[in-house]
Amino acid sequence: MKLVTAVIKPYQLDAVKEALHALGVAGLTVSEVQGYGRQKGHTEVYRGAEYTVEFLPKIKVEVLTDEIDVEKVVDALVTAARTGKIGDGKVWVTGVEDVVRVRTGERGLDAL
Amino acid sequence: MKLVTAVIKPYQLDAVKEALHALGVAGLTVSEVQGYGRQKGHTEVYRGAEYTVEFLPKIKVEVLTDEIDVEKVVDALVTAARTGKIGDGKVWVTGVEDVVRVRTGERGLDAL
Amino acid sequence: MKLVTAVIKPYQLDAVKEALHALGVAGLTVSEVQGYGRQKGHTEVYRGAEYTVEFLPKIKVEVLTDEIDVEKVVDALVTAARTGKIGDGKVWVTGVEDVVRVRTGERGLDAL
Amino acid sequence: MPEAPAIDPANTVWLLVSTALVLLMTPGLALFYGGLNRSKGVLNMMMMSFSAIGLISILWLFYGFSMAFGADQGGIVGNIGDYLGTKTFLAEGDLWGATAENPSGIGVPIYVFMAFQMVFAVITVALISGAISDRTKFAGWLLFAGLWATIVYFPVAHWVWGGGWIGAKLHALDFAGGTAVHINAGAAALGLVLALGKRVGWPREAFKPHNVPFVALGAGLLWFGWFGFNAGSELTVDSIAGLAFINTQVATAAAVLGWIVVEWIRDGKPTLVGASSGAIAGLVAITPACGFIAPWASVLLGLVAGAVCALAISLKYKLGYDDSLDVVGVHFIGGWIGSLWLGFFASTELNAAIGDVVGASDGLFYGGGVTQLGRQALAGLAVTIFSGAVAFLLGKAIDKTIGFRATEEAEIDGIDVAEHAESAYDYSPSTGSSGGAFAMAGINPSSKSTAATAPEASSEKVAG
Amino acid sequence: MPEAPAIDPANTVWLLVSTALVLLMTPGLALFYGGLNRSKGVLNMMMMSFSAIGLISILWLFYGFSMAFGADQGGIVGNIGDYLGTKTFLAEGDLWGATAENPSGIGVPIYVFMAFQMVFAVITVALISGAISDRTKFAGWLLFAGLWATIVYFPVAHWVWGGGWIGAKLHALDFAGGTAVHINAGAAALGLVLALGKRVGWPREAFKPHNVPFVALGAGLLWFGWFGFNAGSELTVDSIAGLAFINTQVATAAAVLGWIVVEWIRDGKPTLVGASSGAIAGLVAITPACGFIAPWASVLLGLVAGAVCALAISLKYKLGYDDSLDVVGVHFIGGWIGSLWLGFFASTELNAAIGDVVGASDGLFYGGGVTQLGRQALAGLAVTIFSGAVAFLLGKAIDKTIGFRATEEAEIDGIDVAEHAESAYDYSPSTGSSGGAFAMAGINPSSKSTAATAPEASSEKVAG
Amino acid sequence: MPEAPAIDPANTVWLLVSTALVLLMTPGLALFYGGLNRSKGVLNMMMMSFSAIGLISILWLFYGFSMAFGADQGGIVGNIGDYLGTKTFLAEGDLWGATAENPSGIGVPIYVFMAFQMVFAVITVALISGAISDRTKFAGWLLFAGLWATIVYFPVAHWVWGGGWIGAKLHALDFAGGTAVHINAGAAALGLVLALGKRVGWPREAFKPHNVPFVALGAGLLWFGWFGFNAGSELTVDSIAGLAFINTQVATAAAVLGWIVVEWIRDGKPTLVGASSGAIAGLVAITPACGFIAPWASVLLGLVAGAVCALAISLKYKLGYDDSLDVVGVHFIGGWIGSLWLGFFASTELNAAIGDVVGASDGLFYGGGVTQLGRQALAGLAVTIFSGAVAFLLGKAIDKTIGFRATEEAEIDGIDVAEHAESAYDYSPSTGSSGGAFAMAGINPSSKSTAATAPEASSEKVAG
Ligand SMILES: Nc1ncnc2c1ncn2[C@@H]1O[C@H](COP(=O)(O)OP(=O)(O)O)[C@@H](O)[C@H]1O
Ligand SMILES: Nc1ncnc2c1ncn2[C@@H]1O[C@H](COP(=O)(O)OP(=O)(O)O)[C@@H](O)[C@H]1O
Ligand SMILES: Nc1ncnc2c1ncn2[C@@H]1O[C@H](COP(=O)(O)OP(=O)(O)O)[C@@H](O)[C@H]1O
Repeated sequence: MKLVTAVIKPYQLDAVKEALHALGVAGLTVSEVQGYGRQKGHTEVYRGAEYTVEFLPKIKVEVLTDEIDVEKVVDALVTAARTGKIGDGKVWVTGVEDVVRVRTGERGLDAL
Repeated sequence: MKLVTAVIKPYQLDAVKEALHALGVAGLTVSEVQGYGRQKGHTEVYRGAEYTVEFLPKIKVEVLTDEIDVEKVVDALVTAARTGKIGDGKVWVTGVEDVVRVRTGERGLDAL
Repeated sequence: MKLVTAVIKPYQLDAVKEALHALGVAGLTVSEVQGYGRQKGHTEVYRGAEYTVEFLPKIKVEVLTDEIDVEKVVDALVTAARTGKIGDGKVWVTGVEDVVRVRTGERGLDAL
Repeated sequence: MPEAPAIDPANTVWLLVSTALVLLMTPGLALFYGGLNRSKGVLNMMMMSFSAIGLISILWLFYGFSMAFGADQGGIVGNIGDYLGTKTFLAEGDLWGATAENPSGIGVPIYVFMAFQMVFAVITVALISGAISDRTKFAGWLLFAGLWATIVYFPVAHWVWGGGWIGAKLHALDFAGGTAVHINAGAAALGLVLALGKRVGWPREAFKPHNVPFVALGAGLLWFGWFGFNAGSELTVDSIAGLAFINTQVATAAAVLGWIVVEWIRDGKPTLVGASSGAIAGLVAITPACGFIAPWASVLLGLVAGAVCALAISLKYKLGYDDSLDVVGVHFIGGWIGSLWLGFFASTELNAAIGDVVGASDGLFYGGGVTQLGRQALAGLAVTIFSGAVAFLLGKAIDKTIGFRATEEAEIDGIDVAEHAESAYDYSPSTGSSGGAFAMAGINPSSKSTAATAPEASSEKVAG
Repeated sequence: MPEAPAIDPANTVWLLVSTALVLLMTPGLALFYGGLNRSKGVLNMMMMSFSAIGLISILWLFYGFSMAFGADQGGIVGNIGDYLGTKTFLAEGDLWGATAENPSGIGVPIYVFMAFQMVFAVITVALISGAISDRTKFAGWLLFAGLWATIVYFPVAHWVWGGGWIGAKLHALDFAGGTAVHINAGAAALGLVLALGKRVGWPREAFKPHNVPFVALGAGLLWFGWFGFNAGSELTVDSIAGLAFINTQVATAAAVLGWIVVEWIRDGKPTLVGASSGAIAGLVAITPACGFIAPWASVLLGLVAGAVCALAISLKYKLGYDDSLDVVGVHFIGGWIGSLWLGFFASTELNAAIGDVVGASDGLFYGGGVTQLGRQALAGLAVTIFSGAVAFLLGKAIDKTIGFRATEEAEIDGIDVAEHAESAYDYSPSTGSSGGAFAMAGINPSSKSTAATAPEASSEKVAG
Repeated sequence: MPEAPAIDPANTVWLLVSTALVLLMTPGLALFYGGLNRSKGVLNMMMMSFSAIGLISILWLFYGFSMAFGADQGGIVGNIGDYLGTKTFLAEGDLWGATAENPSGIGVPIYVFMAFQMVFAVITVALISGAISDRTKFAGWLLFAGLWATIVYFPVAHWVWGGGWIGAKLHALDFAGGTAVHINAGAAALGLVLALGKRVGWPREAFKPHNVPFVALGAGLLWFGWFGFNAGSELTVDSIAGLAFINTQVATAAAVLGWIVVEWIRDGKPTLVGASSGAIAGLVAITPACGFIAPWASVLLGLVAGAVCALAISLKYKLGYDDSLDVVGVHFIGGWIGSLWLGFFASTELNAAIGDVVGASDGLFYGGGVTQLGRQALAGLAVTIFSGAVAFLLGKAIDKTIGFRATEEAEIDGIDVAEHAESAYDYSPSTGSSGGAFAMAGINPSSKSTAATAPEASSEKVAG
């Protein structure tokens, strides 16, 4: 099994979720993160002093998936998250050795 | 070494922490995430308009552990997090190539 | 490719970011987490009742990197994050099978 | 004394302003209680206060004022027909306290006095809600609020201030509501908590404030409004109003110190929640006494009230009742302290009305013996028992009928969503731009409302 | 009646206090609107209110007051030279309403009356901003605010209260601002929204409140301040001020209940946003009527206004205009309800000034036929059309010239950062100790300001 | 003039209301300062204000009022025995300002005047705290507050308003506290900051506001309360009270504009923190001047004060003192601007009391030459030096003895937890249902308090 992790722009979460849902992905976990990269941050002013806020709000999406579906999931994610502007984020894949559904104790693919 | 990640119901964190502590697990890292899955979200109303909040608050627990203890940790986690109701969450295991304790620079098992 | 994950003290983030930047690391993703470990939490009082807050605020830093640079990244991270006091945190390395840059669809090292 | 009835403009302005100040106390209380609560129940907490303003104001207009301030019926209740809400009182002679010999009374239009007393009724009911946070059905609360006000508050206000037995026959003193408001609400809180039981997890888990600045701001608004409550209760602009005002200030200031000193000694650290709670304790304790004692005695009272209440809030752990936000520890205990204080420090030298109007005696330290102390205790005891018992019985009865206690699931998931389908905060950066409610793209929102095209989430499409 | 002009101290105190209360309403509104908004636009929302206080106060002092309350010029506008801001009014006879026969007028210094009316102008302008949240350039708003106040509010205030055609010729009633303030601002809100268009994502996405306790506290502060608005509008301390006060309280209380009952029936749950919105709806509706109807009729009005506005806010989904925070649904509709109510329930028996001063008739239910109803409708219609049209045209004109609508990117990233280079909250534990703004180590901050050594982030060093 | 002493009810109401308004300013300030601060120090920040209310009120009652307003002792201090807190002042003739010829004085009971001046003392002390946020021990603050009030504020209030040398001999003007309050507190802030030093990381790191809506709401509450501060300082209800009121409003409005215009030009964007700060700068600057200048001159003053203070806050980066929340840039500078303004724009034509009561001259632009300007400068200078020096010395002395500066560790981890064992917010969804304080299951909480069964976490069980 694989874990697909994506760091995307917050505004794209909707499209990503829909794309994954269309693929039949049954679940996912998201969290708020801050990203630093090529995309410039914005400037804030506080009482005449300027500060560059370099970290930008991003959403991290994590999807556990079947080995066979990984490519489809990655493609769907990338397509849905793309705006074509700098800062669209990254998607990466790592191997997962085991998954358990807490409720039932099911393991592996059944746990998804 | 392994990284055991669990996405659980917030209310179960206490039990999970206690179970891990009983096992002798010396540390863990938790964060707030939002989950989407079989468990239904709830409905909110704002000025006559209804919205389904599909993402539910969950807690993510990450535990770095010895290869040997993985099964025990997973079992303890699963047992402690279980309520038997839908939405109890997932536990998954990934391989870790190296761990360093920042304070001392110790590596591998000594770093846990 | 590798994913280097670090759980560090919030105050050290600055130094860590600078150290990574000096190494030429182009991007990173950070999030807020709570850590539990050897470091003691603090005590809070609410209307005469005392509570030990055992979880401490930590920052999680994630850096995707080239296999070759891993050691440099880990070392830079560890050095920059170190205060020498208990609770400095952990750094760990996991394998990554693929990385995609969402904006362009580039894969692997080009995606970093 | 004027022959024709005439408005006293200064008294009227003072009561108008005081009424506005006291009205503000209830939103202030909502904030104070809301901040002390967990974040997943803050809206329900505030809703109990806001709904009290809605409901009790209307009941007061229609029959509550009559029950409290209508012509006395055997010391128990006012004549309900006297000021029914369907009547209007705009004639020249419709001034409060007008009599044949004194056709102007206090020179204040009846509606102004009615509004002033209205906001007292509102906040007394709202005070109770702090004890039962995070565990009740809103419908149950509304029913309780209406019934308790009718059965308990309206009569008790009559007993104390409307010509009823406590004021007119027992001659117990209560300048602005120690017995009528704080002991009363505190006893009801205790009764209701005993009827409804503890929250899931109490006292094992920590139920800490989710927003301490709200607590402090709420305390600040209460302090501000309380000047209307206390100094306004003199009803006329005179030196006693000034006395009540400065006593309110210094007793409250002293209680802030009293509370944090206890914390400092006991816990090693003084807290802002403590300073805020101390302020409320001081305000409560000075309420019955503010027009009857000297400023230095008020400082002492504040110190004692702050310190004792700081200790009293631990009682619930000893005795095992889950009074969430310490209504008993602060209002009940604070009200008792202030009320008994009069038995020691009240003096007709300071305020002749103690003897002339209420027929009360000097306190123990002013040579009056223990008479007044006994009267104060009796008044407090009567209200404690009556209010506590009725609240307990109402709590049980409502729970058995329409349901009062929420389900365990609702408690764990949060009473705000369960009872109000709302959550208090959304700081997510993605809100409204895709995340937050995560409404799906491409779908026109619509609600169940008659407006067929209002928002609706596409739950069936994605939640399957 | 005194020969020499003399201040009436009680009236003056009452107006001073009322002015302070009304001033507080605008920060209260900022909080109410800010809490209802998404977190990434809360500052812009509040800034529109705060800048209105800044700008409109100055315009009012210099020429607005003259336009509204100067000697009538053909029913349309006041003589702009009468009270120019460069003059001073501190002579003994500079009392409002002073005439040869009545040299004291209402006994209130001109400056006090001017300040009282100033804060009305301020909040009327601020009210509009709730309709256009999250999508405008701040410069555009400032220009709009100044122009709309000058072209619309100052004349309309004259029409209604300053001797202009609505009050003096049409004899329509408006005690404290149903027509002049709420219909006026509501119509402007509608016109402006139509000119500027919808937010990105509306109505597909959820635009929910980011901080509901702020909404409730804002509503509480508005309620408190509204006593000055309504009861202060009597301008003298008399029994009608008392009537206006109690009517404000009970109508608002009833509207809280009216709104949450509709929610309960329609949505299954009553909400705190609903209770807060109901309060505002009630306050709006009672505004024109508070000194002219009986308390029981106020309760009825509140119930109706609460319930109808709870339904009216869904209109925007039907008709497709993105009135973000429901200025139309609450202020426009609520203002109309209250204004028409007078056609049914106003009575010279209750307030003789209805006939004596305004020359208006009794309402339908008091035997006055439909005359007054027609007048109220005509007044409302005239203001609706005039204000709505001017707002629409100003919106379009400003957008074409200096730009009014923000870019889509600014909307998505958040209007606070785009227009004000600020974000509302920073709860990060790392703030200021390395994170937050993540300023780099070793670099001395400096700003672009003249102070060469103020903070500046080292963007060029790290963002490359 | 009445033979027998008589209360003036309108004046008394006005002062009662004003006192309540000024009391509210301190919680408003706490919110303003708290919002500007980082989240990990907001409670300590607010606690410094709340504790000032507690402590200074008591000191004022017992001896502060005597020191400030007792019979003059050589121009330096009032006779401490005159109004000791152990006395009572409830006789018919206990009216403020009563003399043999004028037995009623201003017709206001002594207690009312004492309470009014009490809240001035409170807020002056609280103002200082904004300069030293995030770095002090609470015990050190308390000691400083009590000593500085005693050594500096009580005498300075005497110098300016109590018959002391600044008012009575130098004939410098200060209507409501430019010299006595703002220059005084600002100089103390500077002295104290120099004594205690910079925060860890300043100025390299960003110390930005954690909650800007709190800042704006705090500013709104301050604005509201300031009407009592300024217009209340006239002490009687007359046209000068009206002048002070409207001047307060328009100067503040203008300062909002002045500040954001500077930001717009310098930084490219106007901010809500700027608008809020501008309001405070305007309120500060108009304070000494509000009853002595014309409204148009107040508008000008506001513009200047807003703009200059917007620039002045960058001084700290140039000069290297870490005045956290810009007490110097806003209160010290703003106070000086307003005070000097009187040297140009004060006019006996506007307010005869300038000459008759204070013995001051017309300003430069009203033909009075530079006399008054010199007096204003001298008064400001004297207070600056005295207050700054004492604050510096107290800061050093306290730090050397009981300790004033917190440890670096406390600063980094957060002063709230270090000094108050509290954290401000808990928005976690898991709070109280297992997470949050993460109290362990199965263990009965208990505290170190005497109540043996109160909550306590099982630290020893799990933290090992
Ligand atoms: N090496 C990296 N490791 C982890 N996260 C990264 C890395 N590089 C970029 N990111 C994440 O991806 C986001 C987008 O990267 P950025 O360089 O701004 O744009 P793009 O992906 O379009 O080239 C960043 O905000 C950060 O969260
Ligand atoms: N494929 C997945 N990838 C990542 N997280 C998942 C996945 N499926 C479920 N989750 C997480 O697990 C939680 C529980 O899943 P859910 O389907 O609701 O219930 P259950 O685990 O009891 O079947 C979700 O809220 C989500 O956070
Ligand atoms: N086994 C573990 N798995 C995951 N995270 C851990 C683990 N042990 C420690 N941590 C993280 O590292 C942080 C520091 O650990 P701690 O034991 O307090 O100090 P140190 O790393 O200096 O020995 C913890 O707060 C926690 O976030």
